[in-house]
Amino acid sequence: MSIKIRYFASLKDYIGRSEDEIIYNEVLTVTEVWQQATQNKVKPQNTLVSVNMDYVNWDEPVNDRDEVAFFPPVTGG
Amino acid sequence: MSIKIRYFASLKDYIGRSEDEIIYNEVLTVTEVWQQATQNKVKPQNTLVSVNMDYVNWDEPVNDRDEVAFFPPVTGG
Amino acid sequence: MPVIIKNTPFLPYQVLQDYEETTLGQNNAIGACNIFIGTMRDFNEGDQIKVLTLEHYPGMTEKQLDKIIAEAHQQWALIDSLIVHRVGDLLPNDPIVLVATWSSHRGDAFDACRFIMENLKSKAPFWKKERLINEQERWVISNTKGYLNT
Amino acid sequence: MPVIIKNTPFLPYQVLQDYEETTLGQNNAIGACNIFIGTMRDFNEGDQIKVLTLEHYPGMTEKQLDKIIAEAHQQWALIDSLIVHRVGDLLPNDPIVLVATWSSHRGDAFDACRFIMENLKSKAPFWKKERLINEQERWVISNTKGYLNT
Repeated sequence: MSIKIRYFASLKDYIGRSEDEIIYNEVLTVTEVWQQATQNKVKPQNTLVSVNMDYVNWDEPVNDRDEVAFFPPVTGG
Repeated sequence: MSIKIRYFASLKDYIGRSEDEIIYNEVLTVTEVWQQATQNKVKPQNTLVSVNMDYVNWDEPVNDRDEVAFFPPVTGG
Repeated sequence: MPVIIKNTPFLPYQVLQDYEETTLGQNNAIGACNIFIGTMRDFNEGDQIKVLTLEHYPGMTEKQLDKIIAEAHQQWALIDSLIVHRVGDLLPNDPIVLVATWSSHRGDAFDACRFIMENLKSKAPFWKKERLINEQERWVISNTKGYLNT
Repeated sequence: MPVIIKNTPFLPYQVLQDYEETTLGQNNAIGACNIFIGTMRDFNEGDQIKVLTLEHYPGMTEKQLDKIIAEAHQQWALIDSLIVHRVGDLLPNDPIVLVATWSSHRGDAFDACRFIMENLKSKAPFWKKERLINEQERWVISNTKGYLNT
């Protein structure tokens, strides 16, 4: 299972990079993807997550070739 | 006392003219102005009235040189 | 906070651009603008409309609109506002009314623009007469309700 | 119902005029149009802002905006709608966002435009970074509340 991970805005600064990729044998939840990709970094409050560009909850399972993104509350408009 | 009366839109068609003037010795209410100026024509439902370009109630007294206007519900915008 | 009654056609976007360039200027406190444009439809109550004639009460119309604008500026944090309203003979697609509100934050601009339009619709002395394609004429009896869910 | 993300400045009134002329055309069923324009203020949280940088998530931003527009068209009787949003570096007074809704009656245009803006503000993945006059940079933490009285 190959999972692409992206970080945006202040979360990109916090993690220090904009992308990760992790290869894994079992199905992970979004929370586990965060832990693996960031090496258990503390997750900032209010962090949002999407899978394939749709908002999801933190217990959502992630499938092979999914794109997972982590970002702070949006501030557009 | 000289009172100028104006009719607008469908009320102008109903009365058959756009203006009236009545000369009177005592203070009249708006309702009495209607009765005098129109010779007691039936007042169409929902007719609105203004004195000096402000909306008023039908028991409002009318003073010398006031401008009284009668018109149907407004339909602008 | 100008109130303009026009008896000739106007182009809303041109009016807004000119107003912002010449009168509002570069006001960097403005973060939000809400605009309403009402245009003439060619159908009403199942009939095709050829011409719409707008009558008003010169003097009272301006007085009532000034009052509505003043109330809006009291109730919300507005930087400026503008009303333009047509009178006379209009053809389908012609702009009838333009209301614009400028503020720092969107809530004020949205709520004030809506307030001005709803009050204009119920208090400003304008009356519409429709001429149908068979040349029959009729006065519009009343405006439709503005707030959908109240 | 176009959704346009632009990385260069745009002129809202020019965009609207072009869109109405080339795409909407002379649609005589349109009786109401509500427009919201958000522009960059030069002050935020007491500090003067020199440059505002807007980041987004290409693909997800469009997907979320399309979803918001689809919901609006389901909920209200809209004839058309349009969203334009800037990304990249903006200067004070630059337009950030334009939302327009067209309908036969005003209630639909007003409510749908407001709905689109509030949802855009809370769901569309855009992020603002401010550069102050002392060159300090900071991310905007959260958007202000939209509905004032709820």
